[in-house]
Amino acid sequence: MWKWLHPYADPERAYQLAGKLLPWFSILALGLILTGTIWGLMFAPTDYQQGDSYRIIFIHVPAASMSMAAYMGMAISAFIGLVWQIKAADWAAASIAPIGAVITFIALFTGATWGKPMWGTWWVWDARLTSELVLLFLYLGVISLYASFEDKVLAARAAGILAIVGVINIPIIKYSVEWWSSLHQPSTIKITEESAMPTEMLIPLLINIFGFGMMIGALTLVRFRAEVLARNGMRPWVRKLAQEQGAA
Amino acid sequence: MQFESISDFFNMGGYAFYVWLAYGVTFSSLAVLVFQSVKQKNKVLKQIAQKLAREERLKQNRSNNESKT
Amino acid sequence: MVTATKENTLISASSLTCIREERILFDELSFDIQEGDIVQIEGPNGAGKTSLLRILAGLSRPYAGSVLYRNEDITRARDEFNEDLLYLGHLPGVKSELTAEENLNFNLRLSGYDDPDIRDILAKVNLSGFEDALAGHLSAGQHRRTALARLWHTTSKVWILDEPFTAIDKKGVETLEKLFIQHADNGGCVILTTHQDMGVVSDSRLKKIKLEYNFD
Amino acid sequence: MKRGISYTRAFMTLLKRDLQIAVRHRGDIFNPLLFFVMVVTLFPLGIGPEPQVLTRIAPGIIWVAALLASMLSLERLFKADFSDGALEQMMLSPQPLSLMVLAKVLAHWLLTGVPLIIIAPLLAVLLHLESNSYGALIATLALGTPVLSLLGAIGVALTVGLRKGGVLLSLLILPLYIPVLIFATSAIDAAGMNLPYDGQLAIIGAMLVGSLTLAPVAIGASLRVSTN
Repeated sequence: MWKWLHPYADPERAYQLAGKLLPWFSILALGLILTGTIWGLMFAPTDYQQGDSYRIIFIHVPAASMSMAAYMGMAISAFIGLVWQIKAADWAAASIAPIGAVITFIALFTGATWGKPMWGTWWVWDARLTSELVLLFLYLGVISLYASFEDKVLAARAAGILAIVGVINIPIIKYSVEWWSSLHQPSTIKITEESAMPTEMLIPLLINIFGFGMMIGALTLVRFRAEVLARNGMRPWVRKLAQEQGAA
Repeated sequence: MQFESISDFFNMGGYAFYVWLAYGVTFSSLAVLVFQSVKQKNKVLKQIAQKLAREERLKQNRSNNESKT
Repeated sequence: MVTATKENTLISASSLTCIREERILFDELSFDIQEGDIVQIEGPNGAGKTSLLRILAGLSRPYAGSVLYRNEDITRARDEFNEDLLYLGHLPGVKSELTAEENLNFNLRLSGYDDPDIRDILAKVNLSGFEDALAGHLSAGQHRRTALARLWHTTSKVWILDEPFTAIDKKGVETLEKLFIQHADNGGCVILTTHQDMGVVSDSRLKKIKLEYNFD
Repeated sequence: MKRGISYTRAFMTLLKRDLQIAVRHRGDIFNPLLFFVMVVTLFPLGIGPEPQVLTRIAPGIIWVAALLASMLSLERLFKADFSDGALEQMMLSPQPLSLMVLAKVLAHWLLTGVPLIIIAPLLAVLLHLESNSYGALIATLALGTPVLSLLGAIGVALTVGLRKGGVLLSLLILPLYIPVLIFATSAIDAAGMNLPYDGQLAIIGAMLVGSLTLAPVAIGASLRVSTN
């Protein structure tokens, strides 16, 4: 019986739960990113090879790692939505997609601005940048497919299938791009920060990675709440809310 | 503090343009995203309120017509 | 009339909800269809008649609720249900590049019938002499009858027909109605929508499900 | 009334029907092929006729053109069946949808992929492809184009119900084509340098097996969404 009740009871509860979680995520995100960024920009030591240009790392690496994680999150939500037909999971997936796309764009852009002083050129067909670019295409595909369907229940299912197909392909694409770039550029300057990074640099980096994660969480909650309202416009509780807040 | 002075800090060891460009674009695109996401909810509520008002008028129209005939 | 029991219930819909573009077409709709039933879905345009038929056939997924065929969810026992289902929608699924004969042959073979006597079946829908004509060259009524011909050669119990009488003349409608009664009497069921009045199927025989137009 | 459900017979019936329709609609076979030839011809005109340059980029050109030709021809894979209702009947037939879909993709590949493989060596001559590379070219096309058809069909199935499918389709499926492109061109390059390329071929083969098993399920699920 609860299976049929589920879709009726759930959206309102999910909406309220998201509202309760939101302040925590926002405060954590703001605090962590502020700390990590100020620490990274002002207090972390200068890199002996790359000088101060390396400070871009404190946003590039968090953005790059979170762009992949956000895609995973989106695909998992989409999978849950498709298999167990939980609408809230569909809405969550739809909320993550634009955030992930922006984060991926940031990873690409900061990669380019870092590449210019290091490699002397804005764009290098480096394995990481190339897979980031492909990831951006995958995000844009999901977003525009979702936007193309009038009926958002179908849109979520279509975009969900695409997200899952993408997630199966990401490792293959990543592997093939890495293999390809090693084939064509055997002597590329590798970004070697991960292996031999002093703790003073590592800590603000980790703080920012967590901060970006929290920020994605907070933004997902915000967009999720809007998505819940948009998809449940026929429910009485949403109409009440609309009459109270939307009439103005 | 890693830098001697404020102007040193802004200079970023000669990489000012790249570092500040990266940070600037990052935080401005995030700001746009945050702003747009927060706005979205109000937009949705407004749309629903408009739709409700439209339906209300439609119903009224109908009942008016029925009472005439 | 057959009395409703668990054994002769073919289709049961339980709390079906259909939402299209944020509009509720129907909510918490439940009904049972037994062997021997001829059911007409009624309602104004946009009330969700076609949506309901497509949900019953398993082509669309309802927003909530489920459709059972002999007490099994049709999404779970899809192949078994499909074997016992004959659905004809607005679009008849007749390829205009193929002849009437090829079309019927393909459709029957896809449903698992070996070596059907195509000419014989086409004769029953008055298409003798048009066997070799490309479906693209047939008239609207002949086109429709090419699709309907399958009704004369099937073991499926559940017929779901969306506007089967479109482009069919009066006599053709009568023949179809007689076929429906015969099918129902043999333990099948027919679920259909139509804008035309039926003459042969009497009102007492016909069950009706009414859908209203909802504003929200 | 004799009735028996046989997967092989349903598969063959659908395959035969699709081939029959295509034969009556010959343009559908030749247009993608013509497109393939045109794109390949344009490159020397844009880049210049130096044989060394063309030799260097020939594998890439042929494969990118094959990618685009495959995508263009795929666009109509489900279109006709969708708009005349035949797709619904396929979904309601008592055979698994993934099997039906596989038959359609196979028919499509036979009609567009195979002619492409046959004509590719001719175009390779125009582009001065390394003489050692011909075997690799045909082998990669033979293994790779079915992968393109299978992956592309997912995108086509997702967009078949949409009015503005074309541009969206390329955004959806071209990223998925990247691994095939990378390994196929590198195999041809390796063959040109007299290096072994069976590693790359094995990877493309693995992708073929993978997409043969997984893609039909995804295509079927996508079609169910599109016809909803």
